[in-house]
Amino acid sequence: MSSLLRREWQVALRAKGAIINPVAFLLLSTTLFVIAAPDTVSSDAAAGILWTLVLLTQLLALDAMYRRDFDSGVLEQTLVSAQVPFVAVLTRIFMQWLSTGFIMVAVGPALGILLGLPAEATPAIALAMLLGTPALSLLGSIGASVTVGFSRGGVILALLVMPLFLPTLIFGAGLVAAAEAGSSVMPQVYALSLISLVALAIAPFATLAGLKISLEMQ
Amino acid sequence: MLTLEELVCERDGRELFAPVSIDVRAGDYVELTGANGAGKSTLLRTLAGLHSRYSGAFDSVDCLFQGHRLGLDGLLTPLENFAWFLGFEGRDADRERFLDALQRTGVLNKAYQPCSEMSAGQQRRVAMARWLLSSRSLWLLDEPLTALDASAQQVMAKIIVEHCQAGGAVVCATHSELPVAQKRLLKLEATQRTPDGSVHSGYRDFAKVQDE
Amino acid sequence: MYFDSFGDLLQMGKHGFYVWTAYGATGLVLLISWLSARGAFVKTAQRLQQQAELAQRGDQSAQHRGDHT
Amino acid sequence: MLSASLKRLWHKLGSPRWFFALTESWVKVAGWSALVLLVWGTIWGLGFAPADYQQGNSFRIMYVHVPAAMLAQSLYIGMGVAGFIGLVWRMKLTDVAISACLPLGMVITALALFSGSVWGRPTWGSWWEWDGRTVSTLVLFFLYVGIYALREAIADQELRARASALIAMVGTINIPIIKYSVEWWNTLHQPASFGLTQKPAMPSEMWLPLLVMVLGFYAFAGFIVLVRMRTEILNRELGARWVRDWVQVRSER
Repeated sequence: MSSLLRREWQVALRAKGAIINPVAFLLLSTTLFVIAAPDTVSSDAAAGILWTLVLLTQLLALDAMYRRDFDSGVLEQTLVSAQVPFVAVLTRIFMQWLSTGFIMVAVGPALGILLGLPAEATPAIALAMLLGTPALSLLGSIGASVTVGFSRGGVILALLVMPLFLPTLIFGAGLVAAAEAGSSVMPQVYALSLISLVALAIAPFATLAGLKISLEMQ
Repeated sequence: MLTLEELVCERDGRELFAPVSIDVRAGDYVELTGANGAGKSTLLRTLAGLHSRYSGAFDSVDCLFQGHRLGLDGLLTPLENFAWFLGFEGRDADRERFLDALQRTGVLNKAYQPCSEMSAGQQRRVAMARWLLSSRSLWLLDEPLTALDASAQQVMAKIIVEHCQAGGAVVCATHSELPVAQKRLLKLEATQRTPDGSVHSGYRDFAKVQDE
Repeated sequence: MYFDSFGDLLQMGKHGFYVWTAYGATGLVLLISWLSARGAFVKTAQRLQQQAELAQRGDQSAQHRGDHT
Repeated sequence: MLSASLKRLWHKLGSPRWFFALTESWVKVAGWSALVLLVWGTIWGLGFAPADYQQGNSFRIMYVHVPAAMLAQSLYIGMGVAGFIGLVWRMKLTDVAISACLPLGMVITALALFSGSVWGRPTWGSWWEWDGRTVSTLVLFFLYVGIYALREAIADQELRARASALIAMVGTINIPIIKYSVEWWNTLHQPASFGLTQKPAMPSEMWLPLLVMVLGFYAFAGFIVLVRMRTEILNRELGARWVRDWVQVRSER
């Protein structure tokens, strides 16, 4: 387990792009949005926009999730040699979540301010990101594992995972909106956690099955 | 070490070669030959557990698989790759052994260089060094000679012979002969499956059972 | 019959257009699904029949050649 | 004794040849009953059912919209279950079932969306109403398109089977979650739109035609799926002798 994590950490440090690019894309798309629709700033649509952009950022990062290891043969070695490939998949999803989900706990509130959300809503945004993004990485990993074998899997990946992201989007944006309105956020918190837990239960097994299918494809 | 009974691999619904049965014992070096597309790679991938469409049976101890893709992370140095790989066997990194292995395969000077900055031949030598470090006794090698110069081929032959003498076993798919003294030849023949039988992998056609 | 005249059935009290559009679409969808499914089956059966005929012609010509030699 | 015969049935179901022979009669039964039920339901629903005192006659679209929406979801869940059986017991027939249900499911979902919006126009005054049901059906449509695109992208038959089985299963697990979250979302944004006469339960002469139409739709789906499965079996078992014998028998008839 530790050797897996160490390797992921070394790769993350060397290929900083995996961390910087998602955040850069998020900032860029927020700016475009505000320029295109200035009156959305500090409107009740802001929470929804913020979450939609986080979703799209996650989608972009997913395509590369297994691609590098697939092309280099590292994925092959993992499935052949690892006594417990399940752990390797879980480590990979965890690292992916760190660079595209967990980081949103910090970046999200900053974007909230950019979008004119009230300052007291920022803790709610951070909480929503913390509870919601694991489901994105977990469910997204299933889609990524099945489409990694395709040369142009991007669109299919989006088609497969976007419907699965919908519940997280609804309750994530709902939580922020509830915080803005000052009402209790607990129902959304429970819902987001439930979705992430269900995703945690099915994602590793489904991802492993997906990777086995993709590896057999070439 | 590895026994195959009437093993036939399938791809796109058709059978790749005539059923194969062999018993690989410790110390055996088996050279797997056959025309292009005869199914050598598919057979090795099946034995490694990466390919699931086959009929017949095989049982094997855990193996080390070396496919066309080397399985080296380009961003990491050979040492870091080895540390990661040995993690699967639950063994911790031992720098001295790593450096010895790299020296043995003639790429010691690349020990601290990311693999992506090496030539294909040098990367293969790094992969070869990894065989030495692995504790797996059964090696499945898929055309390991590609992109290797003459001296590297000599080194590989020596490594394989030593591994077999030490009680390991190697199944190597290759087009060009490997300079190894005693070897067992396994040639994949084209399938003579009678055209009428359709391919059912994984289940017996109940209707046929009734006819028998 | 709920409606007193056929005309009334068509009009359905100003909702006729929507109701008949929905039913028309349904009929169309069901019809197309049926035709395409049946068509695919018939096409496959025909392809198999042609294959059988080809195989037969192959056997017959083989017998002819067999008689001459 | 029972478990032995169940096991035999289970193996029988696994064999395309046995399935093909067995369904020869089922297809006719499903086809004719679908025709009868649909015609009867349509005449009854259109001509004889009383109008809804709030919506007037536009509610008659319900007799087409509700069965389509129900069938759309049942077909997807059916694919999910077939996917599960296919992955766990490695049965080839389950992929034949998925490939048979997919096109019909997509078209029926599209029909549900279209008839829903046509129904919405006279009732709520707009062609598209973003409420719980419409959004769930729309997402269901994307779930179908996802599997369709996935199957297009994989050349190998066995891998295509396993990949679509996996995604159908994951999708099916998520359907209740999506439905729940969309319903919850709906309560936030949707002022309680006056639906059908929910307060006093629908009088029997109103929902009986609906029952007939639902049965008709499901019989029709059974018919189409069986025809497509039989076609797919013939395509996949081209080489088998029993297919040649069947062609022989068919050409003599």
